[in-house]
Amino acid sequence: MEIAVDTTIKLIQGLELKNPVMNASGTFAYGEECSEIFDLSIMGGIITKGLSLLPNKGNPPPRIVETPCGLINAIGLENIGVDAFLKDKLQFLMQFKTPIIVNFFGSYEEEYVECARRLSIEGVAALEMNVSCPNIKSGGIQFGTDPHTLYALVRKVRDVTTKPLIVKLSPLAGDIAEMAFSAQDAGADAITCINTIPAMAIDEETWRPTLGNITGGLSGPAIKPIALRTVWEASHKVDIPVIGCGGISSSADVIQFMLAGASAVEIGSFSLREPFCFPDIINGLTQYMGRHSIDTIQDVIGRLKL
Amino acid sequence: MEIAVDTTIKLIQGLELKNPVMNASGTFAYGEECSEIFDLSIMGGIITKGLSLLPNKGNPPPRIVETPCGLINAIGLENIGVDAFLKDKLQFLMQFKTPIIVNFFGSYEEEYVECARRLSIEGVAALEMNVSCPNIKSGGIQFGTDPHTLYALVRKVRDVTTKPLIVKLSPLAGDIAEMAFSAQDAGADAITCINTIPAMAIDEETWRPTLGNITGGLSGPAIKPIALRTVWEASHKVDIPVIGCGGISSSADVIQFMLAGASAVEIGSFSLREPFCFPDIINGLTQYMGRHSIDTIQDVIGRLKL
Amino acid sequence: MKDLECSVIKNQKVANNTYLLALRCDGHIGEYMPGQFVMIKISSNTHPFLRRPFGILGYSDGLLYVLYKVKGQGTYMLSNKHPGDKLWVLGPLGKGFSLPECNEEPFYVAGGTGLPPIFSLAQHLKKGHIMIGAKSLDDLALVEQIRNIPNTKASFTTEDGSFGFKGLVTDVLKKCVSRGRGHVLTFDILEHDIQLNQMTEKECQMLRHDPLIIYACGPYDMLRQTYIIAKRCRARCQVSLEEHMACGFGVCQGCTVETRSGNMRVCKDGPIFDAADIIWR
Amino acid sequence: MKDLECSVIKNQKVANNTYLLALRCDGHIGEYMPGQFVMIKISSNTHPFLRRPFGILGYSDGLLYVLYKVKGQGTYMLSNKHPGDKLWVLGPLGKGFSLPECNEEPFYVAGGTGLPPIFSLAQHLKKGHIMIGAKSLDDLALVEQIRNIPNTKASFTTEDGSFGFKGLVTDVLKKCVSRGRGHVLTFDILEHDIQLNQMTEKECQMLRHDPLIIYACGPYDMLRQTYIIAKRCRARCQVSLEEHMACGFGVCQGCTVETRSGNMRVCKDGPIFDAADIIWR
Ligand SMILES: Cc1cc2nc3c(=O)[nH]c(=O)nc-3n(C[C@H](O)[C@H](O)[C@H](O)COP(=O)(O)OP(=O)(O)OC[C@H]3O[C@@H](n4cnc5c(N)ncnc54)[C@H](O)[C@@H]3O)c2cc1C
Ligand SMILES: Cc1cc2nc3c(=O)[nH]c(=O)nc-3n(C[C@H](O)[C@H](O)[C@H](O)COP(=O)(O)OP(=O)(O)OC[C@H]3O[C@@H](n4cnc5c(N)ncnc54)[C@H](O)[C@@H]3O)c2cc1C
Ligand SMILES: Cc1cc2nc3c(=O)[nH]c(=O)nc-3n(C[C@H](O)[C@H](O)[C@H](O)COP(=O)(O)O)c2cc1C
Ligand SMILES: Cc1cc2nc3c(=O)[nH]c(=O)nc-3n(C[C@H](O)[C@H](O)[C@H](O)COP(=O)(O)O)c2cc1C
Ligand code: FES
Ligand code: FES
Repeated sequence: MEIAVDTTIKLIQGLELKNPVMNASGTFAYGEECSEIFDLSIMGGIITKGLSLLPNKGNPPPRIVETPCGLINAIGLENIGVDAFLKDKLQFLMQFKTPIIVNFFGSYEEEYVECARRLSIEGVAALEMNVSCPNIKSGGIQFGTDPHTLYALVRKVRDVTTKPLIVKLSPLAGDIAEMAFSAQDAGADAITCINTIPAMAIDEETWRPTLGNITGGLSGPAIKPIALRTVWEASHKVDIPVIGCGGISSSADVIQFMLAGASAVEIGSFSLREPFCFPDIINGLTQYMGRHSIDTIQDVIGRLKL
Repeated sequence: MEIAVDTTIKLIQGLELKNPVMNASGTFAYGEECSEIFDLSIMGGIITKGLSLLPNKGNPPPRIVETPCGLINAIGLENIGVDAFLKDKLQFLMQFKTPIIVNFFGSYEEEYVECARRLSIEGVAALEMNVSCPNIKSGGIQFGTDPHTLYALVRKVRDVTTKPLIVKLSPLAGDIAEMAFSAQDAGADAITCINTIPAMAIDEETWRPTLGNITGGLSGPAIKPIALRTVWEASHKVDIPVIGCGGISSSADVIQFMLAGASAVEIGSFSLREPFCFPDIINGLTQYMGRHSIDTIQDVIGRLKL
Repeated sequence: MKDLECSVIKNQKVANNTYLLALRCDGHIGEYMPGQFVMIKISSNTHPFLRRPFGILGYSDGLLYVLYKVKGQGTYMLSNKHPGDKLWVLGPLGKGFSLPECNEEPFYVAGGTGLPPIFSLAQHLKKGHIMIGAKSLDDLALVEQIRNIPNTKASFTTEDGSFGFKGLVTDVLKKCVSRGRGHVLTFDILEHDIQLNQMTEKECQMLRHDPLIIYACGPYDMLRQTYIIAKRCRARCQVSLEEHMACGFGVCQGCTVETRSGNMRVCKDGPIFDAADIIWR
Repeated sequence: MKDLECSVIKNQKVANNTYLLALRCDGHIGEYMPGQFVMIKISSNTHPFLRRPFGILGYSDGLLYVLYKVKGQGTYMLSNKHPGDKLWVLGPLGKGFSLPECNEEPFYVAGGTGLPPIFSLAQHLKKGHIMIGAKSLDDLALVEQIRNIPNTKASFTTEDGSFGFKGLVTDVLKKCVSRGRGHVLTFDILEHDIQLNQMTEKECQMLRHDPLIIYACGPYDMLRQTYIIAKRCRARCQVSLEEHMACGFGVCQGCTVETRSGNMRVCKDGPIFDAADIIWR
């Protein structure tokens, strides 16, 4: 039974999603593998693995360690680089009738700017700026924990692109709302909360760190309560939309994030365990809407009852 | 079989623990209930519920919600107040031959100072200053996320007490090492990493927050990887001892925290689920030492192999 | 308080979404008072993390009985346990009901998942009038066992009228304690509520003059309503409260309720409270 | 790649800490090549969070066989599954072994938990010489089934000498491929290693002249050692690598290894690699 509900989200001027469910960056590669197992056109949006100006080989193994209800990754942002992406991957992704959001990062300001410049071409629906990756030595997370640094960086990127610009924050910020506000102030069109949380695992038998990189980023259901709180805090401070991310694993979780103030969501770790979760969760949403007599999902955003 | 190993920890000048295992503040009340079920003398140290100058009624219910591999609490620091503690509880705790560490907090600087002053009496082995509680409106966590505010606060408290002073940090700090350094600079004798992490839960059926206080603090195994990383970072920056706390649930976990740099540990949430865990974990430590031919546990601290 | 490893002996559906669990305890749980509860650890790994509180339905010869309703993930996982599976039981916890004084006649009111402590108490006291409420006949568990408690009367109420009185269990209570209630009762009685049917007007009027003690366990609104009725007829009233719990043995302050004598922990100072002490929301 | 719900049919201890798991798949897993693997979801709740990778030991008529060793929490929980319990299987995943070309004679080397893909391949090719290594007799699984693979020879090696040759499996390999190895072999043979015993010097010498392909799965050091030997006798060598995995189907870059043609994902580009392509640590 097709339920006649409206799941579209007008996220940003010029960026409309057919539903609020996207993948998170880094758990979907460039879409090819998943396209073999389900129709990517169902996605609210597709977000690419984080790209840097040049190809990046990432960190030594092991890069993954499981933790209670979650995992730590220390991939180290291995990626093919902006140019290879534009040449080899974008065309493929454009066949699916859904917005392609390109996630990118830099080790220094000029790299961010140059990435944004090169990525501002047709076929790219929006840019997601990662200022919060705990997995690289220089760059990354320190941009995402100081509001002034963040403002300056987003400003520079804003100057070179007219694409919708999403800034993806780190939960490490003492005050996530302040960071969100800085990003908005500097011209960001939306905020993503959150990236992984810096974390560590040790093998008490060998006395060695479990990850090749010593530390990495925690994700999965374990961090969901933290992510939900950041969405709540950030969405009360800014006027631009907030995209929720962190530990989402069901349509119930999607609704919770939207009630807290998220306009859309990204699912990362859970889709590593459940590659078929996207169709399931998107269907679950329409069912939920039917059960609760919700006509347009947009009406759920920020409607937490206090 | 008694294994002849040395589990003592010389934590601070004048504060020696018979083993590195203590309870965390707030999950052990003032010791009475647990004293009925096992001999508290086995504890490395006993840490009281966080005290304020006046009694505090805490937050409205529900105060507890379970999350994946953890829980969020929003107790709101309900406590009987410093004076009632000194009058009704301290004597009782002093019968156990183990150091009594009193955890305290304030809503403003002067309350911290006055608590510390009153608590600096015989029978109190050390003070643990909570600058990181996410559960009270004013005070608490904002002291623990800005290094300058923290420095000023610790300075003031340091001036009124000669008791060993432990500062308990929040994981929200953008740079936990910097916070630890500020605390050391201001005269702290040790650091505890970490308090709970601000978090939230929502009921998607009722559209309401699950906790009476809307947000609370996440604890339990879910946060262990984050806590471990903070211990690693903080202990590399400061010369004073670091006490590890967050999600510890086995003697293996204790060893991991010590390898990362912790001189002692605190166990909170897990002991709510397993009230008998303290004897088990302390025994587990001596067994581990026997198995690995470690004579003195002090030798494990910070010995992670890279 | 002990922490016992227990084996599932029986885990049987006895009503809509409701299971009767019998556990063989490895060790003696000790004396318990009706109204006390246990915290059950459902998984040996750390998810779900917290134990779940359940009233003690009965305990004898190392066999512990629990009656539970599937609500969320914990109780769902519990319902999938098979004979032989292990569970860990912390208990007995909390304070039990205070027993009737002098010639107080006990009335028992239970709604929803509130049956276990009430059943246990009636079984212990072996006198008085038990009133059980449920949504529908399908939700009523242990009907025969309740009727078989010696020397007691039992009335059943369902919201949809599918069994016993139609309405709320507090409606029955109201009638039983009100002036001329014998009269009203005969008027309202449904054919198949045998026990109540047998209550003569004389018996009912006696109740009114005798001092009453009303024990109640169930949804919050039912408890408050029970208390209002009890107050009106000057009956003592003891209620069993529920609150989300982390520890169940008094150390976390997670289950606090406000009372006239300050904050109280449901798990340690309760779960049984004098209704008059509670500051009702 | 499919995600199938499977029922445990059998989960039986077949060696020290080692279990043979038979699963009935609800649906057809599809064609698979020896060397491919599956990701098994052990719990329907989110702890343990990740699936676990296991080589396919065999698959036919909807029955999937896995041989696994208990290592940590996931495999421990797996070993507690009973017939009728559900598991979820994602697969088949990765690339299988490339088959022998022309007249290449296959040698198979398996150590520790490396048996499944090797067993599956030998069963498929039905020729060649299988060399199995373990710590001790107690750790050796499926000895009879290995011996019964038609048209193959099987040699067993244990580190403590409790069964077959004493030493490392790569010692046996070394002897088999070395000049005059026929001679050395007869000298070293232990009574109960029947298959190898039957290898005449002539047969052994033939191997040396024939082109060889060596397939290996097991601990990293064993693989590297195997590759060194293969290189010396100019044999092709294919190894199955292990790396911690999050997804198993190529999207997370969690399982990357460095090769001469750049970073490769063990789960998608492997787990089978030409040993010559790998940058050995
Ligand atoms: C003293 C006491 C005695 C109880 N006796 C019984 C009984 O005999 N039979 C019975 O069926 N139920 C009883 N309950 C309620 C029972 O504890 C909950 O239904 C159960 O904890 C729900 O767990 P869940 O995982 O299925 O639900 P979830 O909603 O998934 O649980 C999430 C969390 O909320 C807590 N929670 C949810 N509902 C309640 C509740 N009503 N009370 C306390 N905590 C709750 C859970 O313990 C858990 O920590 C009792 C509760 C208390 C406090
Ligand atoms: C392609 C492939 C095929 C495999 N086939 C088999 C097989 O047929 N039989 C068998 O017994 N084992 C096999 N293994 C190893 C098996 O996956 C691990 O032993 C298992 O994942 C350990 O899980 P655990 O929870 O018991 O251990 P834990 O150490 O508790 O696991 C913690 C985490 O580390 C990962 N991990 C630990 N050891 C390994 C390892 N060696 N390889 C990959 N991930 C690991 C786990 O998957 C998990 O994510 C294979 C591994 C790979 C990569
Ligand atoms: C394996 C892995 C790789 C990731 N790579 C990136 C990345 O390249 N860029 C980025 O912004 N976030 C990256 N992330 C973070 C996720 O996009 C997401 O923010 C985080 O995992 C929290 O969501 P989750 O709990 O649903 O996984 C990665 C996460 C994982 C687990
Ligand atoms: C119910 C509860 C109450 C707590 N109360 C306090 C407190 O009063 N003072 C304090 O410093 N920390 C308090 N904490 C934080 C713990 O001491 C500890 O830092 C945190 O829970 C992480 O450790 P864990 O994962 O072992 O629980 C409380 C935690 C819980 C769960
Ligand atoms: S549940 Fe911990 S005090 Fe009651
Ligand atoms: S495990 Fe995810 S890419 Fe291989």
